[in-house]
Amino acid sequence: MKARVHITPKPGVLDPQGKAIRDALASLGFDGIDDVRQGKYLELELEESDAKRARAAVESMCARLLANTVIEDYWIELEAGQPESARG
Amino acid sequence: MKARVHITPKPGVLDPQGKAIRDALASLGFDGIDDVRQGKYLELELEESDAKRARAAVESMCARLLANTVIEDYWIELEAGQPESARG
Amino acid sequence: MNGAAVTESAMAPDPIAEHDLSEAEYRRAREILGRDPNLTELGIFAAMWSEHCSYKSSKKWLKRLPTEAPWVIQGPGENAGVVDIGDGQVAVFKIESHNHPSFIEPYQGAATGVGGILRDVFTMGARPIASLDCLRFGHPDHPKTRYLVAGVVAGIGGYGNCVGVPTVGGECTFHESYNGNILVNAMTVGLADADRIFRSKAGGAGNPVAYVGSKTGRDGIHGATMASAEFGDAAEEKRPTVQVGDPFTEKLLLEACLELMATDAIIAIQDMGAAGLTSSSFEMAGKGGMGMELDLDRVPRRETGMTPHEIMLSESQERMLMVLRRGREKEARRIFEKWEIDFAIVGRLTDTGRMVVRMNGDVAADLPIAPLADASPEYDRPWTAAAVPEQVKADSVEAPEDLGFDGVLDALRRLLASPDLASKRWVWEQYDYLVRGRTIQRPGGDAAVVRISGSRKALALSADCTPRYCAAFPRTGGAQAVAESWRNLTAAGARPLAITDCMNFGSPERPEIMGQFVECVEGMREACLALDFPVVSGNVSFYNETNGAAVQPTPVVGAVGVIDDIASMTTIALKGDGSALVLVGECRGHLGASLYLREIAGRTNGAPPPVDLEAERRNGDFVRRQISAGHVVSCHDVSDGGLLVAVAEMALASATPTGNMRGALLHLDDDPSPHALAFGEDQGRYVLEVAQDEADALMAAADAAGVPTRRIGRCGGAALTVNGEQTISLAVLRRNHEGWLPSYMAG
Amino acid sequence: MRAAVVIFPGSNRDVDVIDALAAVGGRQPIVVRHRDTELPDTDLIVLPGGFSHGDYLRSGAMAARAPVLSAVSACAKAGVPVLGICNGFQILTEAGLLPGALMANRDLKFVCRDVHLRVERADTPFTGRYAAGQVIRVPVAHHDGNYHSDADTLARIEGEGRVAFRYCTPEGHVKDAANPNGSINGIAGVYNAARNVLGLMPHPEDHVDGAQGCSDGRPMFESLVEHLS
Ligand SMILES: Nc1ncnc2c1ncn2[C@@H]1O[C@H](COP(=O)(O)OP(=O)(O)O)[C@@H](O)[C@H]1O
Ligand SMILES: [Mg+2]
Repeated sequence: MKARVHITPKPGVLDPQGKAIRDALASLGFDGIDDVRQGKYLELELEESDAKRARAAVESMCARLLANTVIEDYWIELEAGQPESARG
Repeated sequence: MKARVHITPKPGVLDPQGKAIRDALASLGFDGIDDVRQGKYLELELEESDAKRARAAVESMCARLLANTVIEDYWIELEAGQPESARG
Repeated sequence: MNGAAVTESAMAPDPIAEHDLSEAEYRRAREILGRDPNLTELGIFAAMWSEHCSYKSSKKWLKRLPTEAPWVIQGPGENAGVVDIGDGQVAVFKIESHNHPSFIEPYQGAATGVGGILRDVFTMGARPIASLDCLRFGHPDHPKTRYLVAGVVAGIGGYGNCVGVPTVGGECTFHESYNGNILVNAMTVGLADADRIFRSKAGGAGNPVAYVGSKTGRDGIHGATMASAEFGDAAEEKRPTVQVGDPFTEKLLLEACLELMATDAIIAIQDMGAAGLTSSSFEMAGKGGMGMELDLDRVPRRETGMTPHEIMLSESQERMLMVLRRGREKEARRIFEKWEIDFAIVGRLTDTGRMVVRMNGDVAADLPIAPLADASPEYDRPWTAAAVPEQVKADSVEAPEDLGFDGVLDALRRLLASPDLASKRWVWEQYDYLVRGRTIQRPGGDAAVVRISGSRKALALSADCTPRYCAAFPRTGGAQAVAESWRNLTAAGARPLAITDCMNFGSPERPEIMGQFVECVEGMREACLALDFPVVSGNVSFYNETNGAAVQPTPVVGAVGVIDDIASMTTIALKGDGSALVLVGECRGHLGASLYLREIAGRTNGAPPPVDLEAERRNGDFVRRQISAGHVVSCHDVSDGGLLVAVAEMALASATPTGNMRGALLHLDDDPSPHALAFGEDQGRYVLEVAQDEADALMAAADAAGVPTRRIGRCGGAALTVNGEQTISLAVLRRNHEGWLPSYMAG
Repeated sequence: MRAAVVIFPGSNRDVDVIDALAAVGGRQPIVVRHRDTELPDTDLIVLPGGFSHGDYLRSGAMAARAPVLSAVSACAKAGVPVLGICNGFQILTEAGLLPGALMANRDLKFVCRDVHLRVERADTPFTGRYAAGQVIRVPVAHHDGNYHSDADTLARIEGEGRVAFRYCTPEGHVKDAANPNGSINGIAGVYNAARNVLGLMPHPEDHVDGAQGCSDGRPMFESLVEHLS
């Protein structure tokens, strides 16, 4: 089973990367961009095939290592045939 | 309209970060992870409300700046009510 | 021949062309084998005989470079050169290019360039203690330049900073000839004990061959992508040829290798650079006159379905091949496991003189080693001599006033803000130039200086080339590059020891380019001989051209010297108030091919300044003696931009943390003209700051040694003043000098 | 002074701090590795700079989960001084021994240069040899030194006087222009509540010897020696 993890800066936390990207896009002539936020995206290939157990495991990976909850939010999607998109 | 862009290392391109994350997860006792790939995730808040034009614009941003197509793949999702998930 | 290989070659449309072998080379390969090579073998021939691995176009000329001196322990031919620095220690160093990959993918290209040169040095058993980077970019107005500068600099920093080797110096200049072909040259210097140097000559049939480091992927496999049986349709997608660097693995590999090197388990070691497993295995076996068997099934891989061809030619980074002493495998494995690095025994040495590569129970390649390793082609390519350029007479070059500027000092301001002379602080502040705590002269001076812990000694390092001189007249340009690097070391108070060189040129198949190469080498040879400054390692990078437009000839010289006591090191920063400024060397006001001519007068013609090697040596030896005798307060050589630029750089370098600077009051004659004296680029010169009451004695000593000197003024004030009339504030100069690159990069 | 230096895979300013401790303390520190679960009997624990685990994922994140951190944490609770420099600071925040987080520098580039720091207080084990308000010059060399914490935490550490150093001008003014990375309130280093744990981004260990151009970092090590003797 494949897990997709999104890690984004918490609302209110400065995101210099996002800002730099917006500025760079503007200087290339892309107007009409109100905001850019940059986060991380992880794809984990898991041996686990049970969605519930897989989600619990990835949840714990996020809490213990993958995200720094002082500054980051995360959400998890599991992909086993049809994509999920609930926020974890 | 919100655009979500995923940028991932092309298949076959070394992903040292993904490898290190997998190793770190294993040493925390998370077994059964076959592979981890790390990519970037961007959320763009666009003024454009037409999905077709928005996609074309973001497509061009990816090609020109956001992704390094020598080593990275990308895909774009537009979020205007219901999420899309086609590869760009 | 095995089945897989037959299938592969049957599928390749034109394997010979794809592998970039000439018809003659292909015939030669057939003769050697007595049959048609299979695809894997063909790939091996092509790699071993590539310009990059075989030096087939340059060999004949490189042999002309002097490589010996009593202090040279290892000259060219190993992964890096080795020189004795006394007390049982040696400096190990080399420079290498990563031009093409950096143009394609600036961050990763530059990063992996740093990774490669670090491995060359620690393969020899040395701990890397410093790196330098020489960068040439296209015209600042070219649409790709900014992006390439940003990526290359970030890549060099990203790799070197992470591994923890300080990047202490380099060069960064711009010229339109690099628009389609930037140059990224990286140099690393390491430190080792003289009795613990490792080489690549294998010996002892039956000894195991170990593979250590990252797993092998399809990175950087040369040639157009070849459809293989395993990949079929899925492989239509162009396979990546860009390598991605993993500095973290490099750091672990470095520590693990050095730990194993403290034992005597290693017989030979070679990093997997260009042509990866192929060149490393052939080189080790070839040097020892041995044979080798490789079992590719045991090679750690990170991708599935790799063919023998791919495994043999992969250029995945952070890998090494070693021949171990039989019975020491366990010990070695334990060390690599401790550092969490892959370790696999992938073969053994034989005494057959043949390379036998097996995979899946088949023989994938079976080749004689010597004819590939030693008997590679050597070309005597036709070359044409460069035309002798016209002399530009000093009095034919307009004064700034005639050009509509407010005089010499305004021209100075503009020169200091020109791309080639502007401060490169924006670059070096992205590099960790301090890690390890031993950097005692930071970027910004003539030479970087890195202290050797536990002693009073230090190494001085510099990297130099003036491509516009090489373009104007290659022989002079080649000599000048060597002389300037020697001068930079001297100016820091160091005794120059030896150089490494990185020869960046266009296509050697064009006689005029080959001529540039040949004549640069000849010029370098003359300078090396005159200055006792041998070449101990180097690298040739040809084919730096796009659509028939070649880069300016760029033979970069990386130089290493030793300072015996750091107490007698000098820096370029002015220090005293009222102390005398003395110019060493003759002033003729040579403006041909100068920066003044290009940046102010808007012309690029003329002969480069002549390099009088005897005077160079005499002047430099004199300066060094005066420095070690303690008579010199500060010292700067005169190079790009000439005398006034040199003095301005000394004043700017004197800035205290609060921004205070020491100025100077100068006197410039009318002969030939103030601007020719100010901006002429005559060689072999230094500006010395000397205490007033020691200046006469120093000048008398110079006279006795046949060294011309003249007083050009004294330190003082917070401005530069010329002939008591024109004045420019240092703050203004500083803003101009420091401002150009950051504001350029800000777009 | 018996000091232990904790080394992670990818640490690279270990030699700098080992040299500094040996030069000032007169005794070679003990080296401890990331997988060790116990620390030797020691007066001081130092987490040096570098790129532990390549700083992949997030600076210091993987190192903060290494077995040795439990031991470091136990010592910290017992009052042993713990000094985290640069990557060491990042590790201590990731491990929760110090508040806040270190994000990418404001201008997204690695920065290596001398900065000026205002010493906020001189009554801690690390700063006894400085004067409160003193300005010192030390280098920074990092990509992720942009200190951040949420408003409540910030108010707390400010209120409790837990800011150790702030980036400032040579004259001691805390200003944006003197801040190399965008850290909130110019924070270059923070203490834990008991002030026996200090994390800072700059490198006092690279300014201990005149040959390095400046020795403003040396009093930090002298302070520790004095405190521990
Ligand atoms: N790419 C670079 N990386 C590091 N340092 C650099 C780089 N480019 C220039 N520098 C530094 O800037 C200073 C001036 O460079 P340069 O004009 O080439 O010196 P010189 O004329 O003495 O050879 C030197 O100290 C050099 O090391
Ligand atoms: Mg110089």
